[in-house]
Amino acid sequence: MEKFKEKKFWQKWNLTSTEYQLICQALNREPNELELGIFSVLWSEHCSYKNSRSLLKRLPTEASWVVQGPGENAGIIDIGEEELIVMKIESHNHPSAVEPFQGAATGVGGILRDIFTMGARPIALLDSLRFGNFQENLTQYLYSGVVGGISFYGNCIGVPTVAGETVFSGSYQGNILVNVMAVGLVKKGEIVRAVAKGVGNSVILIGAKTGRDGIGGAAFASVQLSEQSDEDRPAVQIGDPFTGKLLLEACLELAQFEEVVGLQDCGAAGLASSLSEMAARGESGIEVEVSRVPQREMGMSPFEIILSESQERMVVVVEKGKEERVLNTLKRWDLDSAIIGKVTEEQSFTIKDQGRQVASIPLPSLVGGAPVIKREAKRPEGMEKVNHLDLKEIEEFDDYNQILLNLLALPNLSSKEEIYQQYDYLVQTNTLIPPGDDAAILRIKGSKKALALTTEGNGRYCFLDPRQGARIAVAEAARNLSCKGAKPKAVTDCLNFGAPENRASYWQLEQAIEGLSEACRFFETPVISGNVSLYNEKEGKSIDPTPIVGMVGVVGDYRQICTLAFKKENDLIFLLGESEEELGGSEYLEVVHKLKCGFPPALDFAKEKKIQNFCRVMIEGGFLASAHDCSLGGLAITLAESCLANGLGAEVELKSDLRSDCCLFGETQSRMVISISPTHSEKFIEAALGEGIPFQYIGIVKGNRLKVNQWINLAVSQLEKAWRITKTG
Amino acid sequence: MKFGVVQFPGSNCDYDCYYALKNILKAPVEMIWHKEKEHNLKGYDCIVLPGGFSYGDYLRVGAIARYSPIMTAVIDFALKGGLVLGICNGFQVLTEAKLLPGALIRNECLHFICRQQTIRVENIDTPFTKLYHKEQVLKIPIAHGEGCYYADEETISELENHHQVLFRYCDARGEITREANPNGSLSNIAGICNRERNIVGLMPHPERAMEECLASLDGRLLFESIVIQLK
Amino acid sequence: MWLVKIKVRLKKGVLDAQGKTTQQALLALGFHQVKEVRIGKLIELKLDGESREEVEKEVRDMSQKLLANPVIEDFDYEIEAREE
Amino acid sequence: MWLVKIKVRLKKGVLDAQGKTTQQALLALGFHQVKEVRIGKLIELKLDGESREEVEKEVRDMSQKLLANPVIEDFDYEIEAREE
Ligand SMILES: Nc1ncnc2c1ncn2[C@@H]1O[C@H](COP(=O)(O)OP(=O)(O)O)[C@@H](O)[C@H]1O
Ligand SMILES: [Mg+2]
Repeated sequence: MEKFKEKKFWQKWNLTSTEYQLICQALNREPNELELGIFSVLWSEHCSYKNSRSLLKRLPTEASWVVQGPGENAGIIDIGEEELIVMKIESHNHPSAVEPFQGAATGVGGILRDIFTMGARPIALLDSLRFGNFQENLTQYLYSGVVGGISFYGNCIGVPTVAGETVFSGSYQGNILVNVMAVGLVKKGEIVRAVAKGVGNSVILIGAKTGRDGIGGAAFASVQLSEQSDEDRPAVQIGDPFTGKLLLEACLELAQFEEVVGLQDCGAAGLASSLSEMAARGESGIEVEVSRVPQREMGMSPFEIILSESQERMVVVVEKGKEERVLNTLKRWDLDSAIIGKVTEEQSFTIKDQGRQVASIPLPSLVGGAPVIKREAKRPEGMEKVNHLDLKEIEEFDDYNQILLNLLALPNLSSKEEIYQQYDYLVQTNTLIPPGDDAAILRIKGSKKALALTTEGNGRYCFLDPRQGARIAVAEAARNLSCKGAKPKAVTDCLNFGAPENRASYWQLEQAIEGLSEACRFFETPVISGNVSLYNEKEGKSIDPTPIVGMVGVVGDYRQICTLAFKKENDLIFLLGESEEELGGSEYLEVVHKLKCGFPPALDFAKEKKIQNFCRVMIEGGFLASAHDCSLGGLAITLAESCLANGLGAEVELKSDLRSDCCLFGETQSRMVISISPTHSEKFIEAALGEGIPFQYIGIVKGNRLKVNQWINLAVSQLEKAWRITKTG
Repeated sequence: MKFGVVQFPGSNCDYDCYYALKNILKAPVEMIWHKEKEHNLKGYDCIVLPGGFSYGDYLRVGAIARYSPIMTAVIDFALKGGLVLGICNGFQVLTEAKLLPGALIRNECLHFICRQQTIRVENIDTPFTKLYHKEQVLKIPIAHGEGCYYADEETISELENHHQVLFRYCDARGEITREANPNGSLSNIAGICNRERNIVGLMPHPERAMEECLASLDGRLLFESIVIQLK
Repeated sequence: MWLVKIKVRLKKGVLDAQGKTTQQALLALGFHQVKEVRIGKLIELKLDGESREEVEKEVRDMSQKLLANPVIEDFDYEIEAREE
Repeated sequence: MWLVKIKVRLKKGVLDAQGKTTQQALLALGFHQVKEVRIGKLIELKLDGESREEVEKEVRDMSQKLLANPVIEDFDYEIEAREE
């Protein structure tokens, strides 16, 4: 044992000497290699949240409709009529950088297991993706791989991928983001918990056989990528969506069995984390016999078996003596299974190899015992300069036709059809609003209700002001839902940041969490689950801080929803909200003027909420023909998108004292473009005036050209040609 | 009259078909488990092989499902004249089982495509298409990675001669064009039947086009045709 | 123990979209000498058997039944005896 | 003209879900002698080249760059000269 100490063996496992000492204290001796490996993965940032835990406490997590907040595999809300919604988002950034196809595929598999482990049937996937410079060959390779991997897994397992985001920006060069969110449905009273309890109860491992895949993967996700990462390649896991599908169906059957005490997926850190976390939740212990674990390869060591991240495996705890029905069900689904251990009274994680004890770790220290690290936050140097923007120095133009066409052809603003066509977004036959709109809407069969789902996040805003950027992400997610007719209900967040040791990154993390907290409180959308991904850097350079907000909303009657497409000639077009002279952080400023500076747009929570509520009420009343959130690219892009969806033109006249570029491309918050049939307009105006909603009549749906003042006059077919440009070379 | 929907391991449109038949058409329907070797399909009038990824689409789409235990009974049922409908993966299984000619290979663009698709009804002289009218243009979604229909020249001309091509990919106006072909299928073939006209396979998903709220009702008449035939 | 390599290829005349795309990608990468690319499957089996004849019969049989689809594919195979 | 056969296989230890499922299917069909199935790719190229050495260098290069995924796959190849 001394040899570990001498060689600072713990460093290889990303543990500090303080942590090593704590481990020795907990064990009352030095750990052996297996024990050290287990501590290493469970105390990694990925599993323990040691760097972020203290900050995450600030997030609001409660509301009367929250059934399960953070702490289980996924969060749960109650939407009435005995229906519960389960949701969670997770990152698979580092594995996807090394092997984009398998990295993204196993990301999908992993997040789906988090949902069905609770007894819920997965009904939707969303993917929030960030890639580097679009022109780079590497980006093209990563992009096709990631989209292919999501398509491969999601389609095969039969869960529709209904929404997401794809952003290309130099900031993610070398460190892409692959965040996947999953949503499930379960009846009240049918939730399964991920616990191990009841002394003597059997611990059964089910699903795929265990191989040498991805050993140390959790620890790997918690270190920066370096040139050396290419050497770490065996840490890649392979996804098998077919086995995933069998596992899903089998688990949903098991969830109905009285004798099933707990169910837990094997995710990061494999059996080490799933067994110890289950036992810790149940305030029990677990004893496992590794030789009973079904193995794919010969001669695996206990270390490899316990830390393997082989995919498509779950652990189920079953009442002693009642294993048969469970084992028969698994056989029916052609899944391997084996009783590998039992629940013990003593709260320790004991591992045996053919009867010989090879590890014994007190659980309270292993799970939740990682020392909380309080980091120092410091605003990055040079923010004054970054935030400086003097519009007087920015050239205005007379003609914006070419600029609009150029913007529409940008990978960040062009049609994402090429991506979502690769996803089966219709399977399960619930998709009322498919990808391509502000949010996806899914009906719930057997009920009048529908769900609205979206993900949002703007790294550039967060780079300029992480707190404001995070606030906007929440507001915008809520606006996406509201303008489809849904009431925002809850959030799951994925925090993608640089290394916490870097004080500037830590400051960004702290600020963003503050912003999320404020906004989620205000919009009454508690954070019910989430994920933290730190160390998103390449060669010491951190990505733009990117908190991703996944949000779910509820529609009372699935027939009262609204899409973004203009519907009919002569419908009247209104702008809800008011435009300000804001260009800071806009796509336009970065692309046309090559400036990534200024402050992100202002945001008035109260005004935002009022406009959202009004829009929702108007949709519920059946007044609106279309509604579209005004966001990236500004009003011009918003109008173009509403035209493109049905091939209808619009004649728009903006009366404003603002600069032309601000009118067209500024990204002022709290705005929506709506269209209304002339027969409804009077009622609408009356209501808006009555509620004190800022609005402006800006034009009508007409012909096949988009005209905006004297600035823009283009055929919709021209817009379409630019917008439908393909992203793969 | 009773429908049976076969569940292979990896089927994922089984419940969608079941729901469409039971809740929308209000037709009697039951699920049939793939392992039922002894099943003789007595009491069933129409067997549906649903979409999905049976056996993960591993080795070759439909190839392994074709040998699943229930298929002995399905083949027997089909050869005795029972109505069999294969949708998407189900179509692939039917070609592998040689109940329908040809094969479905990888989409020409190499990736999976999910989208609303227009198809043209080519023949209404089958129990599955009798309620459509000839050359009717339908909007029915597709969702597949391997839907490119292939058969040798002789087989194709036999299909044409015997009016076995039931649906072709077309544009919104009903023109059969290269651009309207999503996957490279020969002669834009989207669906066919056997010579006896009791076995049909198609790549588009009619069960996804059965309700107002799902953007199209055009799939309904296919199932309603079967119901009327069986009444 | 026998080691069998079964090569499954798309028949001539059947569109090999993957081969075509791969060829284009190779050309784009500067491999201009490439005149044709065909992509098939390589199925490697380990199996027991008394004699080469018996193994060959089995391999033929399983290829015809399952491993290749004669409508679109051809196959051939190599059989090697392996110590063990 | 050269004819090159590149065999791309999953690395040892990498899960071969396709092979495993195919093996089970073969067993179910009564081919009980089958002990293991691995499924890989067979890429056949025709290409120009002055010498075997040159061709070999190119083939290696394109396999590493495009045809095989070094993270999870290995490759080997055979090169044959062809009259034409
Ligand atoms: N940013 C966050 N906001 C809220 N909850 C979080 C966040 N990150 C993680 N959590 C919660 O912490 C718990 C542990 O997360 P994680 O380790 O990612 O779950 P799992 O083990 O299922 O992968 C989960 O309940 C998760 O929802
Ligand atoms: Mg989990």
